[in-house]
Amino acid sequence: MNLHEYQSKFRFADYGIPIPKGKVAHTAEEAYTIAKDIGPPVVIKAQVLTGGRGKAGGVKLARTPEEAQQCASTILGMDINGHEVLKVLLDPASDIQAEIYLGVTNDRAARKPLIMASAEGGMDIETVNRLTPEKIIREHVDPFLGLRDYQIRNLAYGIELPRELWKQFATIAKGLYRCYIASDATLAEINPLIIDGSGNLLAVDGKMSIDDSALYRQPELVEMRDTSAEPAAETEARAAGLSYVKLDGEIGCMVNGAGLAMATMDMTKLFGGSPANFLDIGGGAQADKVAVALRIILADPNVKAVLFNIFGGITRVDEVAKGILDALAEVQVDLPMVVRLVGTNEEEGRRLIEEAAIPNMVSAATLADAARKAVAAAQAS
Amino acid sequence: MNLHEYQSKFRFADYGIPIPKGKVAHTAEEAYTIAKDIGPPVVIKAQVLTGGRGKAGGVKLARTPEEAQQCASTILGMDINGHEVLKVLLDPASDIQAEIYLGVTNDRAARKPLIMASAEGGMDIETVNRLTPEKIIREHVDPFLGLRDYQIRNLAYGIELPRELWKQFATIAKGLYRCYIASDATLAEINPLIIDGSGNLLAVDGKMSIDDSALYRQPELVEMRDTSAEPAAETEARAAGLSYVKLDGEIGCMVNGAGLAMATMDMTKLFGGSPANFLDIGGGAQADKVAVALRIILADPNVKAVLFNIFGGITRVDEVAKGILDALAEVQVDLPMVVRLVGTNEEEGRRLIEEAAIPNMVSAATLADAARKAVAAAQAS
Amino acid sequence: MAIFVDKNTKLLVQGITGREGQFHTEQMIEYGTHVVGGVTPGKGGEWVLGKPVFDTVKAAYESTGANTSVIYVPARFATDAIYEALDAGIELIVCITEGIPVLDMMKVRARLDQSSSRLVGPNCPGLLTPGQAKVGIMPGHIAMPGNVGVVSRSGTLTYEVVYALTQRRIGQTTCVGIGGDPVNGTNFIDVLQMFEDDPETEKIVLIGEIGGTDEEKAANFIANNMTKPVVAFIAGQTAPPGKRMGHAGAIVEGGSGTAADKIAALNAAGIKVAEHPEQIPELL
Amino acid sequence: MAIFVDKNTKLLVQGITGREGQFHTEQMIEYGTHVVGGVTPGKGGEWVLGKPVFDTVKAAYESTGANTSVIYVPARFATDAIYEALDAGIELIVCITEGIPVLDMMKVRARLDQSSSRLVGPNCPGLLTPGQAKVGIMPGHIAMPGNVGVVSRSGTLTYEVVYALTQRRIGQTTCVGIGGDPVNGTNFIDVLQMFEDDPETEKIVLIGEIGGTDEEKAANFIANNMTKPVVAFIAGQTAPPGKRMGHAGAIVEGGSGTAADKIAALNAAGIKVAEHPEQIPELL
Repeated sequence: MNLHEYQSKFRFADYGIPIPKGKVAHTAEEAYTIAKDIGPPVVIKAQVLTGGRGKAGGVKLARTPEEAQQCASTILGMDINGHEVLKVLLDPASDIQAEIYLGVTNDRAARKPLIMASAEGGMDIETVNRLTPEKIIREHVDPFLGLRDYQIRNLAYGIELPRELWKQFATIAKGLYRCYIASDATLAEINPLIIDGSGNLLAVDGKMSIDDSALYRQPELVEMRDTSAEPAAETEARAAGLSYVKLDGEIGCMVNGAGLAMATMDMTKLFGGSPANFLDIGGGAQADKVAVALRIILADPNVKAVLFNIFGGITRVDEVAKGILDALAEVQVDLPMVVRLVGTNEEEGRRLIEEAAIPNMVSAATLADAARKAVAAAQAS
Repeated sequence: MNLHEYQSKFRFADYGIPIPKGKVAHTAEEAYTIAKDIGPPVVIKAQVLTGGRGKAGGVKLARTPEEAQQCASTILGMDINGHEVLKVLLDPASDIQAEIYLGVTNDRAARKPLIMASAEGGMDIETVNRLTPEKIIREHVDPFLGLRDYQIRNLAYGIELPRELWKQFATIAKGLYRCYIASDATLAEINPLIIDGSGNLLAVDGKMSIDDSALYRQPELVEMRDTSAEPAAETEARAAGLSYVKLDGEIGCMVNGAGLAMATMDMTKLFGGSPANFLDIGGGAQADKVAVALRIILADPNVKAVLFNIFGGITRVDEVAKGILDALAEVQVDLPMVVRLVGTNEEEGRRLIEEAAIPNMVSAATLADAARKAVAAAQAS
Repeated sequence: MAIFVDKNTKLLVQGITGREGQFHTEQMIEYGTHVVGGVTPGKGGEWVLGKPVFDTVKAAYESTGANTSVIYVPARFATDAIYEALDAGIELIVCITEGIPVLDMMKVRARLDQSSSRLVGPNCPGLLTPGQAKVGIMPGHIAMPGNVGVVSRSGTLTYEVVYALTQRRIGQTTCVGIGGDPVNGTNFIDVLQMFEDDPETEKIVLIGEIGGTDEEKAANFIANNMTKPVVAFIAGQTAPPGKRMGHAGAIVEGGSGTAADKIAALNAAGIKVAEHPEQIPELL
Repeated sequence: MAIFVDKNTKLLVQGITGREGQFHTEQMIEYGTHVVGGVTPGKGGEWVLGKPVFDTVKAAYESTGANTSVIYVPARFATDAIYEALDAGIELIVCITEGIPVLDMMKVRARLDQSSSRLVGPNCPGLLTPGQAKVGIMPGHIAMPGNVGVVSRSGTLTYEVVYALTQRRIGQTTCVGIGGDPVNGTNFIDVLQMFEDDPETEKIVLIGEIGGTDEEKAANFIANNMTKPVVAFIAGQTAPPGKRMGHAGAIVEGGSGTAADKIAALNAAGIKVAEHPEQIPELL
């Protein structure tokens, strides 16, 4: 789960990190009032859970409240990578003398939190890593010991931070690490952390990602989830206990198991089509879950065909087939469907599908066969 | 540093451990009011930083406020192992169905906190350990992971605690461990933890020792130090940065270094005397520190002779000799003194002492010689 | 022979009285796994499916001599269950539970590295040595004894592959699900080394997916340390960056962890990579 | 030869600009110890006693190749200094600082046990290899080169013994102060093993005191693993129970850690125990 810039920064502030005294506006009028309130010049920034908002025109500088209102009205409602802008953050414009990167993430290979700093702030850290990896100073943090003072000094020394800023930097680094741990974050990043005109450090932009597995113990963060910012289908899928990711293709996929779902997506591509989604319906595949999954898939206007790929393991395939047929009684599907059932009692399962004789549904024995049929059906329809 | 029973229990309560709703009285009149307030029967317990108060008559049961007043007046002012009773704790008397021991200490050999439980509560854990060691259930706690739920279950299972009390027991054990860690304790002990008449657990007696080295980060605990409960000399010594422990013998010892101080004490015993104190004046041995140390030693009426044993290492012995002589100009000493100076520039140091020709001071070359002379002088005076 | 589990496995089930725990215990017993008991705090002394239930792993271990434990407890209690098994001296711990926070797993893994116990999982289907023992949730009847070792980060995709092998009468020594989490107890290299050392295993199937760099490390390990042929499959070629594909660990982050990178690394190491799962039997 | 420190020691001083650090650095340099630099955060780039000062141990290590570090920083910063040295890869860390909380030292020790570095101390006088190197605060001129290894939990008591040896022309290989804290980095057994392995050390003096059971363990170790003669002395026979005798670790607790127990254990192991420090040279 990702947090908006304003959510991340406001949370950073709770951990003693200095941030610009900005506010969020939902309308252009609100933007006007806020700009007047905090005093221009202000920066108006689209709050969307995607990158590249700068290039898309989602960040603007305004010299007057009127200008702020105008900018906000341009940005609000904008579509950035498929995300509609519903909120803007207005920050007092900062006098940027230098831009630093500071971030904590979990390094899965080292199995430790990793704190990184770079004097090359402002651009994304992957780009810095590609162009000038030596400019990133890295310290792995022992999860039991936490971030130690000497590690912060190693970072400050490594990025050649002026010594008079070491103390401020230490407060910020410690705050960021504490925030990362306390929030069960997988990423907590300040970019840029600027040196402003008065020679102080200020966290001008921020980003946080939260470990979904830890949300059960982060009720405050769950409250922050901005469902308006994600495709409605993902919200619905989450509520139903389904794992769904929308993609751009035309073949709706319904699979049990994440790995098999990915393999199924890949197969549609291999045979010339492309997947409309990732969808893992999990174990069992009861009729009600299949029904919700079907509705989600059908809600995507790009979908031209639906591919069911179900492996019956502990749950027998014939039972799964019944679940699918029950769901089809509930949900009207006009698109072509390909059903591939494999595993325990697969013959019986296939027989049930065939006996149901649903006109727009065909059965397939192998995954390759199923993918081929789905691609053909999608291209035909 | 040790805490009183009431201090320990009140602190336990801050960590969610149920304790009797008791109060502290400094006078018999106060005891009357409290007993009336909390409702008799009450237990009146001497608050002294020493063991064996029960045997000494420092714990009494009172059935009426008048009886409570009477008991308090008996206990207050009592001398228990050389400690004067200045406070009593009045607790509502508990209906004791069973007595459990629960304690956390640091196991220096394992280098880990150790939590122990025993169904044989009420008597001290060393006695249980000597008589029936198998009745103590032990769990070492990883200092990084803290006390885990399964370890608490191991304790509860091991002491055969009725299952309906496991949840209460877990709350108490977790609270005790958190209290131990948060207080930088070296011991946090509930003994007994009783099962009362209504079948609940209650911490009836408690004890805590705090790591002196951690007091710098425990200002709240430093405030709790009861200097009225310790020999005035120890308070004075601590304030002067001296390490002093009062003993029962007649030879006052002033030594630089803890190990050498103990060896010096042992030597007086070896040659037929006994040490009046442990006193480490630390490095350097400036005149002002020596003067304070001398005053502390002389304040003990048992002292019959004073033994200086100073090893000159980085600090030269002649400088130390000067420090002693300067101190003697400040502090009037009528008792016989033996001075043994060894190490760098020892001849020069001894010469200075001899030249000063203090009538009641003799010099010694070896530690054995010094101890023998001090013992002889003490016996003669 | 086989790896991890076999006829000598003496299995303890942590969370045996739960819905999932009880269901799969029944399946494991039916398969012939030697289940010696279970643990559910507060239910010690009861019996489930003819097996004794204990309050603590320590008590269960002392009473049964279990050498393996499988964990079905809910995520918020799962790390404690792992530590408990570890502390009691269980040699092999298999954690089925999904949804353990990654910061918790980092700590678990650090503790494991200091012990002689091994953890498989979490968020994994477990282990299956056909004809001998099944520990976890894999469907037992889709497998048959043979000489192919299977190791995978996935669940049903593994079953799919195992089933495809079995249908072609290609049996398996052991099927190992290492789990889909970013930090786990056992990785590809650990299992590859065990298969390399196992005299019965002749060929190996490795099933990877997007996220992390374990497949790249495995490729390197195979090239430098293994004599037995390995066939691989990587799921997630069509997965978009920055999106988690069901498994907590299946995510392309900062340009790292793509299927393309993994396939390239495997190819560079001379390992055959199947275009789709059904191709695997042919490539073996 | 010698143990721990010698002519090859390249010493870094953590806290070099502090009062104590600077004073003892001067003493160590005078003695001939090869001091390569110091660390004081915020003072990198300065020079002290002709030695470069660095902001971090990492920078100092990279620039000087130090293999040993000695710590003179105040107690509340000392654990961080130990971790910093450890993390930078310093092989031998000597911590003079007194007053580190015991819970902190338990964690430090757990980390140390996972590394290949060694810590001597804290709360110790350091190390002295007469004629070669002095690391810490021991007075250098009271010692002379020879064949007796000295290991002790104490400070001045050690000097007393070393001085007594030197006055009788009994020289030392290395004098080791392991420190008076209840949890430390190096214990008697570690040092005894090193003396046993050191070809130049022919005899050993062990100076213990009340508190803990390290002397008992040492007695057992000597009886079972050592060929070289050991003479011991234990301080604190007249110390009362429950009272801390200056050193954080010098306390008889719950009837354990008495001098009588330690002396009995040493005697039972056939080790000569001196009645007083001045007897030690005779017993050697």
